[in-house]
Amino acid sequence: MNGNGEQKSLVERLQFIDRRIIFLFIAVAVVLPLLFGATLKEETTPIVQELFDFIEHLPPDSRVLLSFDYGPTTAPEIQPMADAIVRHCAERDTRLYMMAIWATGHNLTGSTIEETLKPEFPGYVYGEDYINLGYKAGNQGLIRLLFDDFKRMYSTDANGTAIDEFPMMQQIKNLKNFDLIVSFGGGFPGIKEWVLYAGDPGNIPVGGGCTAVSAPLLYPYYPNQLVGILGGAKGAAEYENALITKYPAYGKKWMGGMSLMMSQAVSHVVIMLFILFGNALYFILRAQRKLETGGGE
Amino acid sequence: MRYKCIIAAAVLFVGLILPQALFAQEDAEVPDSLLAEVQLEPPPQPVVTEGVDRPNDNGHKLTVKWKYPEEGVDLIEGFEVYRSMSPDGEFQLRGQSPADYFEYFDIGGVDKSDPDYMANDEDYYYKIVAIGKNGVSSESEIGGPFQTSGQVFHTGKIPVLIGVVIFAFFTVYFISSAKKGKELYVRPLAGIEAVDEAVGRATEMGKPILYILGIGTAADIATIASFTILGRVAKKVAEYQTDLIVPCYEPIVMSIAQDVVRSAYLEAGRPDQYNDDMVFFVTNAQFAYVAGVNGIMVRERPATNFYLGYFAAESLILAETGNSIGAIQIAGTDQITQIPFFVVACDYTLIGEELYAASAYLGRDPLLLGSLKAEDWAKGILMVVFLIGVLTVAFGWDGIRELVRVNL
Amino acid sequence: MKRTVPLLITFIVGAVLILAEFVPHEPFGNFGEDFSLYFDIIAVFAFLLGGGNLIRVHVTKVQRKKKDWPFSIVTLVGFLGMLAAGLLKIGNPDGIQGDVAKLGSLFNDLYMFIFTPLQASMFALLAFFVGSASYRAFRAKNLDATILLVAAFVILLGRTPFGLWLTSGLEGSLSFLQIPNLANWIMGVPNLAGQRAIMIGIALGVISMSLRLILGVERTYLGQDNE
Amino acid sequence: MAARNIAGYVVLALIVIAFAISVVLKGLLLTVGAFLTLFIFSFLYKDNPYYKFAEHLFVGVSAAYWMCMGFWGTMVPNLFGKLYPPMVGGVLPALKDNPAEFHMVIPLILGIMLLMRLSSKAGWISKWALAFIVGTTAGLNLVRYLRSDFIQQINNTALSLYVTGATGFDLGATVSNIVIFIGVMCGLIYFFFSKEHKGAFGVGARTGIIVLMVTFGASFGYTVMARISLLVGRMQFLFGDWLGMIR
Repeated sequence: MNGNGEQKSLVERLQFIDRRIIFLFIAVAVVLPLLFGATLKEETTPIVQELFDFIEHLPPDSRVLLSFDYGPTTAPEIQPMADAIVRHCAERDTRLYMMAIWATGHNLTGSTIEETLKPEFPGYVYGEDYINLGYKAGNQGLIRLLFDDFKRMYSTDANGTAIDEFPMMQQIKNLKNFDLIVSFGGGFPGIKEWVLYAGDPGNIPVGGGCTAVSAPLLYPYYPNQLVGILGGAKGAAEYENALITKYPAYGKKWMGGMSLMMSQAVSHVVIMLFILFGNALYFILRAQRKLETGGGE
Repeated sequence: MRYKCIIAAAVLFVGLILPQALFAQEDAEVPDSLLAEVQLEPPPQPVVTEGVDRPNDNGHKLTVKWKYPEEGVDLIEGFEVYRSMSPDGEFQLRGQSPADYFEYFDIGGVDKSDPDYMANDEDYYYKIVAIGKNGVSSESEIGGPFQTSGQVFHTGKIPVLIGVVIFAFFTVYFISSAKKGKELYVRPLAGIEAVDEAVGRATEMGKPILYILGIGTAADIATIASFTILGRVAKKVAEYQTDLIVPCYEPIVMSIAQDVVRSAYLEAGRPDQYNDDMVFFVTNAQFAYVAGVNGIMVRERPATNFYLGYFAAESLILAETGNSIGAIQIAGTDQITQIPFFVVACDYTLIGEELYAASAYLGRDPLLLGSLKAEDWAKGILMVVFLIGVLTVAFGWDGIRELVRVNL
Repeated sequence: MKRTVPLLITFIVGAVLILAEFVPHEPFGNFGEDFSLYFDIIAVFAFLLGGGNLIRVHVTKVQRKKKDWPFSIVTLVGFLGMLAAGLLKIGNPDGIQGDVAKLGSLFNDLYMFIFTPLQASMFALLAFFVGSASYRAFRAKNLDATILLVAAFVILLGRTPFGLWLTSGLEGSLSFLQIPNLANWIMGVPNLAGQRAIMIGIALGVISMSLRLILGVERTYLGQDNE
Repeated sequence: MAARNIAGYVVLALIVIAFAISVVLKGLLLTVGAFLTLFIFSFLYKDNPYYKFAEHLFVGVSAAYWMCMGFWGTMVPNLFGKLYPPMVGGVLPALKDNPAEFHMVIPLILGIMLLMRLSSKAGWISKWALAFIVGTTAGLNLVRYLRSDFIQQINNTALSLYVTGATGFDLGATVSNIVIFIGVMCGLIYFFFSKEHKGAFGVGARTGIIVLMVTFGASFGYTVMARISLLVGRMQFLFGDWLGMIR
């Protein structure tokens, strides 16, 4: 094959283009929008808008349980959702109860508080307006236990302070005391388990944000069992769009989902152009071969 | 800097002053509620009606139900449920129920050591307390005795049992008819027929063969199916005297794979050629395993890569790296999400069920082929049921769904 | 005997578990969970085999000065260091009683500083490989390949704003042909049908394979022992 | 060869210097993460010593990680803690007073049997443990798959092929349901092993392949987005957290 390299036409050689060139294009397509801070607006679809509207209509001091059920590998997709929903809840003055049924979720809860909630909402007071309950093991079994008795599992917050010392915990007996549960993360355990073991039996509204890959598995639960779902970067960007529409001040802010969408769009286009390019070469080559063989067949 | 000071001051203010203000309010409220208790009427009494054992379980759970007058619902916050083992014993709080919900599912502990333990076939008594919004509550009469028990047969799983019986019957029937020497046709599978060719190619090129069992454990049937194929491949490899590399993700899988490969070399009459270095453990972390296998691929440059078993996101990393070194690649997995990546990046892909059939194909063992026939019959029956289902639904009868409903 | 006893064990264990599925009464109802727990524990015993194998492979490489042997030292240092940090709970704020992965322990630090970035980076390689795989494989060489290509292309297009932009002219009764709608339809209908067919096939394969194992027809996993 | 060696040392020196500068400016944590990320990405160009380093480190650390998690998470609480609770009192005081569960001696025996394979004489006994594992796998999976992926699908596929909505006949939903039904049927026909794909049966199998191809293409295209997101995450780490070039 390599021996008759000189006889190959340019088209033939391009067909087997060095894949490192493709790698380079993809890297550039991802990085450039990030460096320039380019963002892409996404029209909000109903499945996202309904969760937004639900939170928008929560009265102040409503109790929202946020469960951080994801890890560092999926954080690029899911963190923007967590940020957007935390912002929205804080705008509505709801109380935020943050927990995790994934061990890896604990660190991400902390960084959401440190990087989004605290700097942007300095008025939010720990223990009164928001609390970090930390991670507990037990997967869906934990949800089942929380459903009956919240404080049996969470006798302290993440820092080890007794739970009853926090004013915002005093009205919490079990999961039914929450006005909304939002789970971030579509793996196991995740949104599905929250629906099956908390939302359904207790008639508690559940919403969720998950990776693009797991979203199709959750769509069947909408709208009966899930208020709304944010699927992948697109879902995050749609929620951010809804947020900006309602609270225009966020228009000036850097939004994770929208920035992700720009990189997404550019790299999708790059991949599609390569596919088109490859097929064009293929057809040119086929036409050439037909000419060479006389095209008589 | 000044800005930060202002924020700090604000936080201090909110953190120190606000809670005091709140507590002060609460203090002020106490006398109010005390006053109320003296003057206000208690809400109506609930009446315990029944305690039902949940069917199809191992016991230790009971649903207690009660009646409550409609006009009382608005007056109360909710109910509290208490339980005791004797009518005049000490009653323990079991949980709460909302004001408009007149039953409580009491989940007891299964272990005797559990403080929550609820024994089967013993008497339990319940008391329901309606908590009034005004802080006054009223107790029901004691209800009971109620018992909970474990069942011997799970009636909700009858369709599954029927399925098991039918399938087992087909399998045994076709295996025994295969034993009697009945010829069975099986259609060719490209991925299987390529195995010999792929091993031969590696021999010609003087390069090794890489066999990946995936990132499953011995708890995945896909991994076990892969062992059978590994046995066949290893036997061919031993006959052709080619090198075989089997990096493993899990120690138990490694142990079984060592046995399988050793036996294959024995069968091929070359036990001396086998050594335990062919089958080794890499690591039990998905992407570390991929990093290691990628390294092996680019350094050992195998002529043929097999990816058979359970695969997750790493499928495409492996298949693309394998492609870049020009190896022939044969893949197969039962992970629906990963099949597309193998189809795109490998030369041959065994799709789902074909992976399981492959072991029968390679063995050409009539017994195994008999079980393929049984699978086909099951498929045929399922298709007929689908057809009946669609037709009956079209005529407005939904019964077929009811017939196959599994109630867990 | 050496051959029959394992086959008998597989048969009894498999049959009892199938039976237990239909008998909620104790102790059968818990067999599934119990046996899974046993499995987990045996797997931890097996880690001794795995760890021993890993050490043996790399020590041999170093001893015999095989190709790339210095890197085997890296593996050994990483392995033994992490093992010591975890088993002895070095630097754990709660001492030996603390959770092994407690924040602030050396074990957790190594996990966060080394394991996590390496894992995320390996995972991210996929973004490059989806690109190279689609360039190479999505060629309209024959009918099957063309269908594969078109389905993938429509979905890709549907995930960018260009999909809507290209086909926004199709309105009213033709709006189902707009790329985003078409993409959703492909995901929800033919894709679903294909997945379901594969899923049913896999279920049959698993059932049949399980039966063959329980009945002792499939026995490669035991190897032979007339050695 | 010598020139290549020199070039190699120059690269190494540059990396060491860059590493040192980065540690001073950004701290050890970020620096280690960033360099390991770059080492892994360097594999895309070609295999090289830096990738080898990262790979070998990753293998060693991760293998020990899972062993420690298995020891502290499974072995101690679930085996020792259940077999003889006072033994783990020192590390898990909460379990100390639990009653012993004697059936846990089964996995202990099986585990020891498995380790017997290290002995050349009694190695055969390890197969008893493996047989137990395979039996468990077979027994658990058989019923589970039969229930959820086989019988349950009858329910999901018994769709109405003539759908009427609020406004009368719903063409879109009807077509969709017909496509699902035919797609599933033809897909199943493709998976028949003991019948030749000829005649009408062959047409069904061919249609099945087409449905499968749509499935594969669509799933592939759909996943691209998630994969790009992962890369964006890494790039945000490199260019944002580490180099400070974003925002």
